[in-house]
Amino acid sequence: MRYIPHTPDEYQAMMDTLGIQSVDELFEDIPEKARLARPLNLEDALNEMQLSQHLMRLSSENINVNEVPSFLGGGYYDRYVPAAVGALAFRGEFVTSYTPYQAELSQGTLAAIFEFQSMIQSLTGTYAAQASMYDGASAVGEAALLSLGQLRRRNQVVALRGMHPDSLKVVETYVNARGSSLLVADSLDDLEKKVGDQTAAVLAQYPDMLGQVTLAQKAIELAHQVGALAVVASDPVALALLKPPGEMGADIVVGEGQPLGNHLNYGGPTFGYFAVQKALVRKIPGRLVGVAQDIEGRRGFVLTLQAREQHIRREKATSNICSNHSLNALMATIYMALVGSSGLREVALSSAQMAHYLERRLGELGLVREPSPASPFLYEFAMRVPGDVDQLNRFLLERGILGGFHLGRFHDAWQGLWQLAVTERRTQEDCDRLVEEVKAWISR
Amino acid sequence: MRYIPHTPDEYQAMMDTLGIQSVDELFEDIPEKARLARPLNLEDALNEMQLSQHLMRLSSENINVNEVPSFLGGGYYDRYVPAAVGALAFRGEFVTSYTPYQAELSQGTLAAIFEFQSMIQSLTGTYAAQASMYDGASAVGEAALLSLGQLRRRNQVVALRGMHPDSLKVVETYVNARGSSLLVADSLDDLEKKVGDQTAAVLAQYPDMLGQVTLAQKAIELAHQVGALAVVASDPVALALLKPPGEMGADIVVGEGQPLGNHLNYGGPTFGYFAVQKALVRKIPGRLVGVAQDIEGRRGFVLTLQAREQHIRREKATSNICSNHSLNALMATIYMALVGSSGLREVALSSAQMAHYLERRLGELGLVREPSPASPFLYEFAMRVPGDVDQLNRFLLERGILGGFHLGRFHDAWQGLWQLAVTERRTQEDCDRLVEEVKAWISR
Amino acid sequence: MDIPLIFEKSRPGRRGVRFLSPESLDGFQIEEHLPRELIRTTPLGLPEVAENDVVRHYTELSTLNYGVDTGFYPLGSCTMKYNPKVNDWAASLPGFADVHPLQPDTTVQGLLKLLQSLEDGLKEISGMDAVSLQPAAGAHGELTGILMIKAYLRDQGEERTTILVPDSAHGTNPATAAMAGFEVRVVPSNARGGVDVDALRNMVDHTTAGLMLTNPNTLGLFEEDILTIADIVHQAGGLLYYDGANANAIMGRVRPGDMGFDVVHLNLHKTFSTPHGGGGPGSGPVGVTRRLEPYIPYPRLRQGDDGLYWDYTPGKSIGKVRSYFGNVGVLVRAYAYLRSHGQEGLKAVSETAVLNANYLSKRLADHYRTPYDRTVKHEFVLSLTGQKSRGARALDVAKRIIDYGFYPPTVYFPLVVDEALMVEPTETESKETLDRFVEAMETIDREIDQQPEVLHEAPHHTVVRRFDEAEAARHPILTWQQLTGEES
Amino acid sequence: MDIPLIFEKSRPGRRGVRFLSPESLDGFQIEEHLPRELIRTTPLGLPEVAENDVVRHYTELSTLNYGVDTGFYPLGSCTMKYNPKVNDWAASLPGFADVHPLQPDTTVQGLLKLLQSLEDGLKEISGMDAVSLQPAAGAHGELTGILMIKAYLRDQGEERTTILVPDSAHGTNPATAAMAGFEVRVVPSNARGGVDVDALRNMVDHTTAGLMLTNPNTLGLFEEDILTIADIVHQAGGLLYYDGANANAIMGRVRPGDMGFDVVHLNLHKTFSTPHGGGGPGSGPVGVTRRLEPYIPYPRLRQGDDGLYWDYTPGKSIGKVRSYFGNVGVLVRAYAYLRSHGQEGLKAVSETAVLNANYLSKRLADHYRTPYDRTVKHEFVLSLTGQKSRGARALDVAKRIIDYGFYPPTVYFPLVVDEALMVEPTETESKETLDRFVEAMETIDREIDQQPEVLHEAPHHTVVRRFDEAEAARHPILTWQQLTGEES
Ligand SMILES: Cc1ncc(COP(=O)(O)O)c(C=O)c1O
Ligand SMILES: Cc1ncc(COP(=O)(O)O)c(C=O)c1O
Repeated sequence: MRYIPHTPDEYQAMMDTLGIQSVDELFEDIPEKARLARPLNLEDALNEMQLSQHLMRLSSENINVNEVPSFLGGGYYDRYVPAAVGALAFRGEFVTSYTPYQAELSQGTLAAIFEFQSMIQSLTGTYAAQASMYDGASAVGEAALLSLGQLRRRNQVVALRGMHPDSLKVVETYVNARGSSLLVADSLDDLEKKVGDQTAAVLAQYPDMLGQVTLAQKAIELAHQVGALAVVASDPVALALLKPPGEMGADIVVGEGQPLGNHLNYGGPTFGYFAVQKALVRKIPGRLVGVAQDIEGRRGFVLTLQAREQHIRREKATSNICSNHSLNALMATIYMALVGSSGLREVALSSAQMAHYLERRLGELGLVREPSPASPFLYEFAMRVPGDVDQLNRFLLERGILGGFHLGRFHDAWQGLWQLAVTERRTQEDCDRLVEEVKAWISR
Repeated sequence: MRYIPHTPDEYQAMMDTLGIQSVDELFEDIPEKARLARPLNLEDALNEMQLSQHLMRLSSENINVNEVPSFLGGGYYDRYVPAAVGALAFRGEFVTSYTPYQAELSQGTLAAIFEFQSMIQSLTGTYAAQASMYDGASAVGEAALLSLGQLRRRNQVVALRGMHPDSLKVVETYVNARGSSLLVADSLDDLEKKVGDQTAAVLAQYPDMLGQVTLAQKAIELAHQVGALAVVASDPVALALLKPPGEMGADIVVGEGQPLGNHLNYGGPTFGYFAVQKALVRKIPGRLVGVAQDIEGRRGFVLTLQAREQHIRREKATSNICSNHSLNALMATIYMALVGSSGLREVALSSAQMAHYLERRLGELGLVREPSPASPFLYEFAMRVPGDVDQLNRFLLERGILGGFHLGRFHDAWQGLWQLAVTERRTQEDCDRLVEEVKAWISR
Repeated sequence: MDIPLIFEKSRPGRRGVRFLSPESLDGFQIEEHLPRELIRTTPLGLPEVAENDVVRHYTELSTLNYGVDTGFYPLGSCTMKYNPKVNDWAASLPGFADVHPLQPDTTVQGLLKLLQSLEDGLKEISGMDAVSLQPAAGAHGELTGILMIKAYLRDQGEERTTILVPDSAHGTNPATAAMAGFEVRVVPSNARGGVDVDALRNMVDHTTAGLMLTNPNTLGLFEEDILTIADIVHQAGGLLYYDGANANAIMGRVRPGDMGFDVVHLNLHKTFSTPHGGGGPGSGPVGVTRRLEPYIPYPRLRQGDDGLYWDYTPGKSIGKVRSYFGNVGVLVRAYAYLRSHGQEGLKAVSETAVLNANYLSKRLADHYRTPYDRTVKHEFVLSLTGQKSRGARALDVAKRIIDYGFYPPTVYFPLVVDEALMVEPTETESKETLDRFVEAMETIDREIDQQPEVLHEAPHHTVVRRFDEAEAARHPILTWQQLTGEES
Repeated sequence: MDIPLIFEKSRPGRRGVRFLSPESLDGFQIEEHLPRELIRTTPLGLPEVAENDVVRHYTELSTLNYGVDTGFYPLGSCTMKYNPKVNDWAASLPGFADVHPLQPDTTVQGLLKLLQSLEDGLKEISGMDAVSLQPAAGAHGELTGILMIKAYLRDQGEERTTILVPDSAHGTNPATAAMAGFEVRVVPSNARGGVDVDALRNMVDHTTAGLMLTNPNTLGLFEEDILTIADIVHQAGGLLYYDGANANAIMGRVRPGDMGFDVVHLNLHKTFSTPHGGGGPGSGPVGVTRRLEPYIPYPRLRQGDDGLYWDYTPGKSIGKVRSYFGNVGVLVRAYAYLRSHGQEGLKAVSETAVLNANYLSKRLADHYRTPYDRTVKHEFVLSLTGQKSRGARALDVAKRIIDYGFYPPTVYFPLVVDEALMVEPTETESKETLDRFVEAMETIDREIDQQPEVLHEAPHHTVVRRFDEAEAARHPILTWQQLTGEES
């Protein structure tokens, strides 16, 4: 069979050692009533060649972002992933290893995680970061749980509406599980009303779904005013230009890490990051790597502060995370090393430049930016479309463009809003083509 | 600049060490008259992201054999290359190393070449093989040169017409260079007439361009009758089913190695192999790897019998080959290890099965196999098409099929002959589609 | 040699991959578009290195790692089987890897078909009626499943508050129950390593929401009383949760659904051979029986007139547990694995995994105590109490195994076995590899008496040796800034 | 540890990648289609191993290798610069890698455009009028070029029989000339390491077909008298051949065409950063001036009405030197390199390569003799006669360098320098790498006096140490069959 090395002789020799005639004997401890008496009803096996042809066909039945310009964003961006990222991260010793339990055989993974923690700490302006979460949404969820665990008498978290709806949904699932609740505030005023002595955390996304960057600072202050923790979720690439949330006073900074050297993968696997101020280090969920000395005095790295984790705390745990998204974090680490501080700034800046160009051109066509044409943004923004956004997107798709996302599909108050993201991969030609087609659609 | 690590400070420090103000000073030994006084006239540099987009576009402007079924062969076949081949062969330590001059740091490459030599020796039924040649055609060329070098009084080599025309051309170029000549025999009878006391080598391809497998044995005998060396060029996959040329008495067995785990690469890089009987080992061109013991008694591998090579023989050399196609040979080695003896047989057998099916179906349409409908073949054959082959191929291409090759483009006597190759990647559906379209074309 | 860090290679002004040149910014100034106080002034702190530096550094780091591609990795509970290269290749195809999660469903039909087939396959293998591919890992699947149980019970008007977990359970099981707001009660094991049925019978009551079970359990033993256990829990009004970490033992032989489980998660990064990547990503799809289906996370994949689409109707769903649809790149690999095997192949996988474990266990039993004298499934636990009394702890033996070229088995888990060494060979290891491992283990056992210090100080031939982990935890240094004292 | 071989992992009946199952052959019997005497009866002799075995074996072998990705590789004459990963990625695109050479030209227009642009770029860089991409390596380019010279002269009615080659030349130069049927005459070097112009003047005559020259030469020195040399050869009726192995020194500064060369080959696997793959594949395009263009190998790429096409008209062409069109996969990488740099980039490459070499040479000169007191270009040669008299040969120093983590420079070449160590740092190495190398070299120099045996027995920390190469050549064992005594 496919990946089984055993020859018939070896099977026989092993059964002889065990004194059995058939492997069936090894399954006799399964109650007869439970045993499966028929073959599993599965599609026939394919050999590798057939499989590869089958998968190439399935793959080609999807439109990919290398074929058509895309203006989709919302936390996942078709940024350029340098070739060296894959060439290195896919080396077998990285890919086929487990969580680095035995430090002596895992220094590659451990050192890379330590680098990752350092880079995230520095980008976010916090004290420390852990090894990775599943994704941005679950990272926000865990941040909410951490807060509720910290402030045990409180049972609410309050989020600003501009947070990614999936993050809100996950927070809701997570906090409801422990009997707490999530309130969503539609504005800073609303937030001010909703926070109080039950608030364990205020959650804000920076920049948010509408591209807004100005709300986070105030949200952090409101959190602290009521004694809650301030949690900020950030696109890490945006932090190349924006004041880091840690410096603004956020207690926890989390986010979706995909924009750092990860392919879109239709949403996963990517990774979430999780960084905290010093006071919360021993509360951080998931793996942490620290520096250690070996018996010969050499510097190396180990999993540390494990007393936080599920395998030690068991029924006292606040997070159950075990496997994380280490390989995706490795890709991000290699990406950040490759592009460096200057490269990451260039990525963000060239995206912003083209985004502002596009926004101006679309404005000339009569599309109006929300929440206000004057609010600052980086490389993602929302515009009100004169007409049916879904229809516009279909029109564009027929012309080979993946248009922006219709935010109304996420939230009713956002009906008619078109979320446009511009990455460094978009050329002026791409933007001009979009503008031309929007114009054609408007005057159809 | 792109891959240069130097910072401005470092440039300065290095210039200070040298006591120069500008790197220009390092180029002052170039005669002023010869210096280039203008910038090179080259296209502007692209950053990696732009480059990757540009190359993806150029790539997509070609039809590749994953998109459409192909019936092209002629020594290069779209065989399935298992994923593990690339995953292993592209590891940086293999890819970025030079010829293994320092054995202590090159055991990976050396051991793999030793394995390659062993596998080729065994497939071909000879005594030994060397590390690789550029391709099959130049391997035949070098075999002709070896023969002329062995039998110094003789100045002709005679080839059977069924050899790949590119191989014939290369042999011609190579032997003409030293004042010898190539004769091409159209049949065994003709060969018998052409060989004589001037013949240093008889060259035969097995299977040949028309798919024939029955001529090689006789060609070998004719060679030996006149005291010449017998050189057989073989598709290595065919040798999974066919009696190996070495066993038939061939003195030198060479061939194009592409079918063993190499992508088509539009013809290169692939590799040539070169195997000989015992008497010729010290005459073999190119690198040879042998077993050696280190000072602690460990078994390892070294480049050996280097006295044969250009860097020792210099003006006395008969071959100038230095770099070879090591990485391609590595891919072949990994491929042969992965598929093993049984897998290689399966590859050849399933190709042959489908080829015979296709041949029968096409025969039913009135196409006639040449040189004779009765001559045995494996998975490549030639048929006479009732009409213009080029037109037929255009017709097929419009319908998304890469039809067979029109042999008339290589050789006038082959006008109207359609060379069809069937690999294990061709399904019955592919063959049926071809048959249907040929039928449609005939009755158009 | 200290283990190197990329930061140490940084030189101010050195550059790796560049993007647009400053000129191409065409005078664009971020200062004109952002309020001054929101503009970053602190350095980003990323290393400044050339591409060559990066390639050499991570190439070197990789060689400091041990993976399945390096050698035998019998890490119990982790199913470190061979990870097929073709599956990695598949996941990197542009139609899978370069697809945005917000693309219209019509533009991703190939992918949706794949996901649908995978759902169907997992349903059949687990014996469940519906599957969600959303959870990102085993623990995530557990949370999803336990929340579905909670939601279901609540809809039945039952506010049940406790989850039962055997003492042999993996840490994520109790942690999950706690995270889901349940009180955890620990069920003791019996002398045969299974759930103590009598104790269980005494523990279930009207507060019992369910029992979480791994079967075969973490001792590698099949719960022979599983049908009774299921009855007890169901009769008490609770549900049965199946932790599928050990499903590599049972494919084609028995299905969680047929054992009486109501919710199942599968670890695709174990049973379905997707690589573990030094800690993840994994994927933990959850299957449920019909009555729990309404609670599955949304969106759900459905067949419409124009093909497959994501149905975002929440209904009674517990909501979302992560963004978008799941770890699609992992799911592609799992699908490739499924299609590479078919029913015969998967059955052979489990049979061979079990044969390998029994063979290895039997061969090691001469020197190491196997605490339960039973047929095991895909893994087994040794209890090194004998070795301990002769002067070598399980950890010492594990570290010494490294010197023989293998990755050590899991140590000190499950907690119910003293000095536990938990060995899972998997089906992709050959007899001669197992024999080599036995030889090493026998030699190590002899070494305990002959030269115990060799074990205490092991490993000897690694790039680093044992670490002072206690000190590392006492004064944690978690970032480069902290290491260099530049911390803010 | 003996270096392992895949054959040692073979077990009869074990299988790796499978293709069609026997049933799917539908009763097809090869015996019915081939004469009995042509059917293979001997075993194929390939190893019988599982995919996991293959992956582990070649993963392990790779770690026994040292590449540019591992570290500093100052192998003189080989230009072991960083090999960009994006270029490898490009070559693997299906539109380049999975294209059959017999496809109609209309189906490969993207590739033909790429090849055309590369030809144009190489023409501009070398100062030639036409380029052939066909030759597979440097030596292959040499043969192609020398045959063109021969054909050209013959067409001029001249049967010239000798080729001049400097004594410092690479072995392929004289070997090429011999292979092309010429007699080789060796031109001595002068005291400054260049061609002895007076000697040359005396050597040229009516038999002189041409002179083969590397410039900068293999000593890393620019031939200051190149214009005079060209004159002498041309006036004698001969042509000038440029071995472009050292072109990394001169891009954007001087062009072979402007120095008077008539034929040029470039080593794309050196100057254009395509990886050397443990010995190849390389690519050795050849450029010629107008008068030699008719002799270029065919087919030639031409612009037609429907796009680019291959023109198979032989005309006066020397014919073919290999099948089809060249090492296209390598050419794609070289094109990517060209487009990544542009003129400024390539100029910076050469400038930095030369700066690095001079810096390193200067810093080493305190301890190692630099036989020519001149500015060098991209590489330089040390003469370890001083070290030899103190008890360590160049080989000993080279082997000791391994212990310091570097690949050794080229040894004992060029032949004109005693105890030569030929060092080529390339432009992709940083100052601190060069400084570390200097430090190691200084330490080694001290070791000669302090503990010479450390050098004689070096390397010490490698997986294997010095081999008995003489014995290996005396009784060559070239295959597994010979090793196991099963040879036929
Ligand atoms: C028995 C068992 N349950 C649960 C888990 C948790 O799975 P994951 O790490 O994918 O979250 C594991 C992983 O080791 C396990 O072995
Ligand atoms: C100066 C010189 N000429 C020619 C060659 C031969 O090139 P290739 O190995 O590509 O055939 C080399 C390669 O080392 C060289 O250094």
